[in-house]
Parts: sequence; C-alpha cells; structure tokens
Amino acid sequence: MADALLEIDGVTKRFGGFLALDRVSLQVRAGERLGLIGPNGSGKTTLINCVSGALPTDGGRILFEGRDITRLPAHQRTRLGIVRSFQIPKPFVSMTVLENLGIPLEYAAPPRSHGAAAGALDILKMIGLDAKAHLRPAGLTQIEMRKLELARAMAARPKLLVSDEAMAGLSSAEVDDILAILFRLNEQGITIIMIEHIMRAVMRFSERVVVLDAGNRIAEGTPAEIVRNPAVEKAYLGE
Amino acid sequence: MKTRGALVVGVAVIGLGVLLGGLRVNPYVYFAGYVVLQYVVIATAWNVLGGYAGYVNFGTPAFFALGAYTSIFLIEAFKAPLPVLIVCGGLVAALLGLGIGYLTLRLKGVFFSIATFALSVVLQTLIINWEYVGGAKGYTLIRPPAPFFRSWGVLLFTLMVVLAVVTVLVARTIERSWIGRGLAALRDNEEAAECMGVPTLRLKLFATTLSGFFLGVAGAPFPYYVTYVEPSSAFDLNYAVNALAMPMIGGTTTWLGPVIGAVLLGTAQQVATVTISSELNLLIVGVVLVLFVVLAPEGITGLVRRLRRR
Amino acid sequence: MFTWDLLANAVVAGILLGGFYAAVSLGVSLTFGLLDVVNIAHPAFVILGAYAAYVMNSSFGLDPILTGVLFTPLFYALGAGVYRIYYSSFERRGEESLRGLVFFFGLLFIIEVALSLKYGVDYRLVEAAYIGKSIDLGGVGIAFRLLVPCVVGLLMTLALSLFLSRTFYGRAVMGVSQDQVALRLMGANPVRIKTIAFGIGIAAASLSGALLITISPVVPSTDRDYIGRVFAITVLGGLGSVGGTLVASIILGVAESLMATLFGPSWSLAVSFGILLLALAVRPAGLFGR
Amino acid sequence: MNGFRTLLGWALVGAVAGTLALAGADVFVARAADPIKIGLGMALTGGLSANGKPALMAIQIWKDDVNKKGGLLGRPVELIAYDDQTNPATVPGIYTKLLEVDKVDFVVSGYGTNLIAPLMPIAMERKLTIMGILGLANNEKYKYPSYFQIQPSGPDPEANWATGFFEIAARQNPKPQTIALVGADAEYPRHAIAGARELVKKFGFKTVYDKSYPPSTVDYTPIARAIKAVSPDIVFVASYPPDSVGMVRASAEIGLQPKIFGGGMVGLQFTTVMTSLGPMLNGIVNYDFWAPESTMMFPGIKEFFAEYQKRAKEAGVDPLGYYLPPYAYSAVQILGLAIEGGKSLDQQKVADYIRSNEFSTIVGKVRFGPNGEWAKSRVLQVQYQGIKGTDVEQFRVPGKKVVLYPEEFKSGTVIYPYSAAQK
Repeated sequence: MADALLEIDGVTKRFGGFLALDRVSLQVRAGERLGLIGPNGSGKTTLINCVSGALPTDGGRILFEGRDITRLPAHQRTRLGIVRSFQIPKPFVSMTVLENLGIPLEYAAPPRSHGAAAGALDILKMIGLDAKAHLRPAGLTQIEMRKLELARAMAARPKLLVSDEAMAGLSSAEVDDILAILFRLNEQGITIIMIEHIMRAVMRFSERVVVLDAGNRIAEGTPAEIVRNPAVEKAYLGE
Repeated sequence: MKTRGALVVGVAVIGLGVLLGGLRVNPYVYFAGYVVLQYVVIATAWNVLGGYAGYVNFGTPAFFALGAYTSIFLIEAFKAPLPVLIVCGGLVAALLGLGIGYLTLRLKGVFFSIATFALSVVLQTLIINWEYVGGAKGYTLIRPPAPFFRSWGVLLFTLMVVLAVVTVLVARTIERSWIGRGLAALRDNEEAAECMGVPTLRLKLFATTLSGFFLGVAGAPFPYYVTYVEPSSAFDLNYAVNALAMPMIGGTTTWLGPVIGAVLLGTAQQVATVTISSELNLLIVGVVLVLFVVLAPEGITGLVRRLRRR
Repeated sequence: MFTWDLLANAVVAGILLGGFYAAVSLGVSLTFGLLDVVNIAHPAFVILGAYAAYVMNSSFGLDPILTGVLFTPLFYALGAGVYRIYYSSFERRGEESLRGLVFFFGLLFIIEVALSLKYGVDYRLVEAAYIGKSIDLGGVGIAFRLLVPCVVGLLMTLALSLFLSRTFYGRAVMGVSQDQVALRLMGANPVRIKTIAFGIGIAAASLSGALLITISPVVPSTDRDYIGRVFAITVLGGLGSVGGTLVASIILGVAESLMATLFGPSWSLAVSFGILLLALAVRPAGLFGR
Repeated sequence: MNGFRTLLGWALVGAVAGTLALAGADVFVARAADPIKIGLGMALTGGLSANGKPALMAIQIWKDDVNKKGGLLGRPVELIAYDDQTNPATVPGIYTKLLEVDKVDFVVSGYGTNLIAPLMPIAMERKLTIMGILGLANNEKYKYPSYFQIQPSGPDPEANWATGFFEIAARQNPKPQTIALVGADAEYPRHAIAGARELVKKFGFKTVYDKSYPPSTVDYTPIARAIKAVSPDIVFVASYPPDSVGMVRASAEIGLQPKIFGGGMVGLQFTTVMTSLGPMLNGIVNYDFWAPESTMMFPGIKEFFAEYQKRAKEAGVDPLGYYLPPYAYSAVQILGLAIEGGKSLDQQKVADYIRSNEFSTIVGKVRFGPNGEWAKSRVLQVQYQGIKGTDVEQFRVPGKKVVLYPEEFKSGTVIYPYSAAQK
C-alpha cells in the first residue's frame, strides 16, 4: 500500500515467555477509520502501546509516513502526529481542563503557537467541554472525563488518533455523543484507529475492521464481512 | 509578579542581607539565619524534583554531604577558595543527581525513594572509609581570618542569602516555564505526559541534576560553618526529613511553599533549640508534621489558596 | 585467612541474622507490600515493642518473647487505630503516597520522643535464660540469643503465609492488593480488611521488637538503623511476597555475615545496599515480585 | 492571584527581616550581668544523650554546691544549657547565642569529641577559656593555649589512651605474642585504634587482625568468629555501647578466649550495661575513669555521688553515675576554683591560673600540661572480677571493678588469663 500513513510490519512482542504479539502486520491509509477488535488479552492494547511508543517491540518495524519510527521514543512519535487516548482517562489532575490541553499544545503541536489558549478553547468548544474549561478533572463526570481525554489528544494536532476504548461504560446516548465527535474529527482529515468492545459502535464507525486473537491477526474486512466471518465468531465465542 | 519584578525582589533581599551583615547586629542572628537560609536552599532544591516532578528523594543527606566533602577535598588538596568550592560542590552533586535521574527510567514512586536512601548509605560508607577527607574520625577545618568580611558569621550569612535568592529565583523561573509545566504533567501522569509530547526522561534528568546541584551548593559552605565535619552529622537523617517536611508544610507545587516551610520550620527549630531545649523540640516537629499533613494537605500555600477561593 | 569452618559458621550466622531480619520486615512486607502503605514508622513500632519487652522484663522478670506475644493484641489495636487515621486523612482523599510518608515520619518522631521522655535515653537490655549461651553443632556454633529470634522469625513467616493463603481474611488481604472491586463483590469491605492487615503488621512489630532487644541493646533512636534495612529487604524480596521477604532477609543476613567474617565488616552495610541498588536496577519488581 | 503572590512574597521578606531584627534586638534588652553566667550545649537528645543528661546533672549539682557556699567572688552562679541534639551542626549557633544573646561569662563544652570540635574556632576567635568535657585529642590541630580537657587522657591522648592495657598485657608471664585490633567506624574508636597500633609496635606484639565495622552492625558473632579464627593472645576492642555489648556477648557465645580481652570499650562503665551483662563481664580488662575502690576515694566524691544518685533516681538517668558525672563536675569545679583563685572573670587570667596551678577536685589532683590535657595520663585499666548475677548493688562495693593501672591507684591484682576470671 503506497499511500499508507501507518505501516506495521511483522511486529512481535513478548512478556517473559508469553507471546503477546506474533508478527502482526497492518496498514492504515491516511484518512481511514479503522476498527481494531479482539477478545480480552488478544493484544490490542499491546499493539497500541507498541505503536505509540509506550512499549519497545521485540521484532518487526513500524513506519509512519514512510519513516521508520520503531526506535523513536513516545513523545517524538506524538510530535510526528501519532496520538492516543487512554482507556482509563489519565488527566493531569493538578491542572484545569484548559491547562490540560496546554501541555500537548505546547509540547506536541507544531509549531509552538502563541495563541495556545485560544486554540485550546476552540477544541473544547468543538467537543462541548468549554463550560468546564476552568475546572479541575476531579470535578468532571465520567463522560466529560472521556471528552477531556479526546480533547487533549486533539490538542496535540494528531494525524493519526488512536482511541483506546473511549466508550466503555458509557450510556448509549453518550456513546453516540463520542461517536459524533470522532466522525467530525475524521471529516477534518484525521485518521482514526478505534479499539472498542462495543460492537455497535465499531461496526457503525469503521470502514475497515481488523481482528486480533492471541497476538495474531485473524481477519480483516468491512464490518459486514467481519460479522459473517466464522473465524471471528470462533475467537469470540470459543469452540 | 513578572520575572523582572522577581529579580528586583531578589536583589532587594540580597541588599537587605548585605545591609544586615553591615549592621552590627547580634552575631547570633547570622548563625541562626545561616541555618534557616541553608534550609531554604535545601527545601527549594528538593522541591524541584519532589514537588514539581513528584519524585521523592530520600537521599538528600547524600547530596548535602557530597557538597560538604567535595569542599573538604578541594581545601585539603588545593586550598581552593570558597566560590570554587560552591561551584564544584554543586557540580559533583549534580553528577550524582544525573545518576539518580537514570534510575527514574526503571524506578518509580517509593522504589525510587528507597533507591536514593540506599545510595546515601553506600556513599556514607565510602566517606567513612576515605581517610583523606577525615574518614570516621572527622575533618577539622582551621579557618583563616574571614576575607572581606569582619567575621565568618557575616560572610557565611551573606553568602547564604545570595545562594538562597539564586536558588529560589531559579526554581521560580523553572516553575513558570515550559519545563515547569512539563514537570507538572509528568508528576500528574508520566505516561500521559509522554504521550502528549513531553520528553519525560529529559525533563526528569534536568530536574534531578538541578535539584542535586543546589543540594550540593547548600552543603559546600558547611565545613566553614561547623569547622568540624564527620560522616554521621553530614549524612544526618534530619536533612532528609526536613527537605521533605518543609515543602510539605509550605506547599509543594509553587516556589513559595518550600520557602515558607523552611523559614517557619527552620526558625521554629532554631528557636526550640535555644529555648525549650529538650526532647520536646523533636516532639513538636513530629506533631507539627502530622497535624499539617492531616489538616492542611496542600500546605500553607494551598490553605491560603483555598481560603481565598471561598 | 579462610577456612571452610569459618565459611560454614559465617553462613549459619547469616541465616540466623536473616531469620531475625525477616521478623522485623514482615510487618512492612504486609503494610507496604500488600497495602501500599509506606509505613516508614514501622521500625519505631518495633522499638516500642522492644521497650514493652524491656519494661515487663525488668519489672516482672517476664521473658521478652513471651511479652512480645502477650502484647500483640495491644499492638494490633494500635495499628488498627493508626490505619484508621491514615485512611480517613489520606487514602480516602486519594493522596496517600507523599503526605502519607510525612505522616509516618512524624509518627516516628513522636514514638521516639515519647519513649525517651518516659524511659530516658539509656541503653536498655533484657535478661533471659538463653542469652549468652550457645551450642556447638559439628564445629558450627549457634548462639541461642540469635537462634531463638531466628526460629521465632521463621514461625512468624510461616504463620503469616498460612494466614494469607488459608484463611478468608488472609485471602481478602491478598485480594485488596490486586482487585478491590472483586473484593467488594466477595462481600468484604476493603477498608476493614486493610485495617485488619495493618493491625497484624504492627502486631508483628511487637514480637520483632522483643526479638531485637534479645539480640542487642536498644535506645529510642535505634529504629533509624532499621529503616533502610527493612525497606531494602521488602523491596528486594518483591513487594507482597512473604516468602520473598524471607529469602531477601537471609540474602542480606548472609551477605553481611560473610563480609564481616571474610573481608572485614566495614563494608558489610554498603554491600547490602549495593545488592539492593543492583537488584532495583536489574529487576525493579524484586526477586519474587507480583 | 499574581498581585496576591507579590504581597505574600513581600510579607515573607518582611517576616524574615522582622524575625532577624527581633532576635538582634535582644542585645539591647540584655540587662547588666548580676550573676556569673556559665553556658553550655549538652547532648540531651540523640546518640550521646545517655551520657549528656547525667553530665548536665552533675554540673547543676556543682552550681547548687557553689551557690550554697555563697557563689563565686560573692556572686551567684547561673547555668544556661541548651540541647545540642548530639549534632555538631547545632554547636556554632548554640554558642553564639550563649555568648552574644545570653551574654554568658564562661562557656563549658558539650560532651564528646564531636561536639567539642566545632566549639574550638568559636572560642579561639574570642579568646575564651574552654573546659572540655571528655573529648579525645581535640586540641591536636589547634594547639590553643586556653583549652583544658578534664578527660585524663594525658599529654598524648591517642597514645596514652591504651598504654595501661598494653603494659598489663606485656607484664604477664608468659608474655602474650599476638594481638587483634577491632573497632567501630566512628570518631573515638578510630583514634583509640590508631593509638593502639603505635603501642603494638612499641611493645613488640604481632598484629594478626585489624578491622573495623559499621556502628549499626546487628550481629557481632561473625566478627568474633573471624577473630577467633586467628586465635590472638590479646583482643583490643574500641567500641561504643551497643557494639561493646554485642562484642562481649558474641565472644562469650562463640567462646572467644584470648588471654586478655578489652581495652577501649565505651559502655561497660554504664550501670544498665553492667547489670545486664553481669557475669559476662568477668575477666574483661577495660579503660575506666573511676571505680568505687579505696584508692579512688578523693575528698568530696562521696558527697557528690550521694547527691547525684538521689537526683538520678528521679530523672531516670544512670543510677550510679561513676563514669562521666564526677568529671563533668570537676571541669566546672576547676573553672570555679580558677575564678576564685585568680579573683577575676577575665578569660586570660582564668586560663593562666588554670595552666599554672594544681587543683584538688572530686576526681583527685588535676594539673594540666601545655596542650591542655592532663599533665600525666590517668586513664585507668580495671578488671571486672567476681560479678555474680545482675544485681546493681554489687557494683557499689569495692572489688568488682579492680583498678590495675596506673600503679599509684592500683587496688588489686590481675587475674590472668581471661578464662581464669570467668570461672
């Protein structure tokens, strides 16, 4: 795939004797909405950690915009445009919502802009968190916390956003809320990898779905194809 | 308060210090003032790592003593003058700081604290067995007459005023710069900070090195103050406790916290030493510590902030 | 100067010492290792236990170790009380680590000073039939003064690991450190469980204090010698691993003893802490980390 | 926010300046000195406080004694004492406070070498007379003429310290040949071992073991065993109280049986240690300063102990107080005698008087040499003999701590070898 934004090429990761990722390969096109699913422990989060740089890989290569980033530390990948959100929100608790966004704006968004506060407010407005701009994260609700997580990722001006279970535990209306935000981001040209357990959301959102099981890529296709794939069913339901 | 304003205040404080040195006030003021100011440097330096970056250094005595023993070595070997001692004491301690900075790669939280404590024990054993700087017997420094000043008390006091002001100004500048914001982010959540583009390792190394530098600086003039240095007092656990307690009492997130904490607790300890003069002194420190962390968890600055928000 | 006999004796002495270290460290292994409470005042509680043993010994001639056992309920209550304060002041607010540390430092001072106000600063020792006697097993001499604490330390380790693996509360304590939600589903209240565990940790201090004063004289500030050792052992052993704590204690004991016998004791403490630093650098989770 | 910070910052600067100014203002309110004030820092907390407290008590007894007799030069004596926390870093502050704020007329040192050392330059800069309370070789580097040390170490403190022990050893028949030296990694033991090394050469022994250990060592059996492995005739130990106990117990347990054992152990002189070690002490030859033997009954000492032991009971400090208290008392006693004798409060005159006179104190006749140490060493070597059980009363009577050295104070004969005394 010539126009791949992200190219994962045979990435392997071991924890002691446990093989978490077994030569996983995956390409993501610029502007794509990709769903990444798999049962618990299938290696989704490990793969994301390898892509974002939180974990070193034990083999294989990762390329971003054609550049090998396999050995790059996480913060530099962020600066290149790979930004992730966390499954369990990890806000900077001593800062206000606005200041939370200030960190990526200052450290990741190129170039260091003077209108940082204004940029942050725009993001908050778009995400619907502007009313809480001067609150500390401790004063936020669950859904607002998720939104802050997304807003902060946005502030890093990502080219590729990896959304790690941003909807777990939310109500159906709240899921729709987050989905709407993600769709809007994608429209602005941001490539999105969505890791999610809520099938309804993944299937609605993704153009393409990749399925991991026990560290292997077992299936790939459009949502409709994946739903019909017997291997996927087997992985989820067992034999 | 803009940076220029801070500089003006800093210079004013130094001016006050020099003025106080020039006035023929009671020499005890200089000795007590020296100790309190020394704690301002220690608490502020500790706070750069402990308060801003959230890495609790238990090895403060190691850095302080390294500063003091670097001085002793340089005096013994080269008869080096005081400014050289301070710079070198700071640099050697900064190197140790850089070392513990790399420890943060693998050790977080309490593990880091325990490692720094272990480092302190190892270093103390080295000094105990190094006869050149006095070893376990201790080192007696014979002071020449004080240069430029009328006594060592005034000289050391004035010096500490300058060092304290410089340390506080540096800490304040860092706190308000992009570095300070990055450190705050990594204190709140290191993983998230890294993922938001913060070069956490580089910032941590910066913080440990700088913190180590000023802790060493605080220790460098110590031989001239006590004139007799021996390992068990240079590596006194009290430095570890005070370095931690003073910022906690004042508040760890701003530069003002450690200053307030050091002035309050340091003065209280000085006063208690020459008034109550018994175990009660230590008891007060213990009770104050417990009360403060229970009742005013964000220190005095936090308390004031909370009251003002009402 | 090396003989096999000397080596054997050094190893045995190290194991004996290790058994005692295990007793002192068990409480920390429980409170710090499993509950994540950085109770830096633990050695001060140990000294408190030592003074209890001293007082009962000097006024009623009671055996120190018997005193240690008798005082465990009192220490348990003390520990439970301290944990309640700690919980309501720090843990509930979610700001335990740093402030908790200062809290325990304060507690350490208070205990030290209270002891020296009450009992002065003289060195305190106890008398017991087994102090000063030893047996010889095929060239290896074993002092009862060290053997008794070692055996008690081993028994304490055994009791604690049985408690943790075999009883409901014990398993709940293990659960607290891993999954509080699951614990709630089991119908156990984590705070209650932690209170119990902390109480047990401090109760262990009562007994290990009695062992300490059997081995060497004690002053209120003796606790400072143990802060480093105890946390080194807990970390080296791997947090929350009772067996690991025992192994680490013995490693430290043997290392100190071998250094003292064969190379000169001056460096023994530095070697212990060097081992710790090395272990932390290579394997931060400790030897038997969870 | 920023405005408030500024305000707070200024308030802080004001507070510092205010505090300092207030402390300074004390000078002006200091009233005309009516009583003669004597100031000191003393270890009332920390490592040396077990000795510091009794020492201060002894000095207070002297003050009361003097005041009962009408004071010095007709003026009452007042004591001002602060706690130095056994921390040398507190000493400069404490003594400056004493001299500048409290305006004391004389200072006396705290207890111990480490706490005397930081006082030396302060005293020298002001040309004060200092009485040192038990420090080893403090004046070696300074050679300050107005320093006087009550510890009877003698003109060459390091070497004189253990002379008695070595002389006793050398006098035995057959003469012991080999020696083991062991000491803690701390100030006093290092000095004592250094002195002992010189004596080893002088007396022609052969060193078979020479090691030091960290003071926080828990178990001493490995050390005792390593010493036993080289089977020395003499074991010389320089240690502080906890390690003294550790060494004595460990040696008893593993059967370390040299022909002569002891030398420089601090702690065996303390009552609590003596009563807990009990018979384990038998045969040990160790340095000491005083023992309730007939040869040591100097004028006034009985009365002193009567008063001391009465007060000690209430204060919970060393109940017998044979080690440090009489010397602490004598230090101030000499100061008082010199003030009276020279009829002056002038530092120089008092120092001159002390230098050129002999004093009759409760620890006997004291004359100082040119370096401020006793002109002639009087470090005793005593042997513990016939101790049964752990009763404290037995240590009040003669014959338990027999003085072997020096000759003029000898009160009994040595039991040799060590093992013979343990039966």
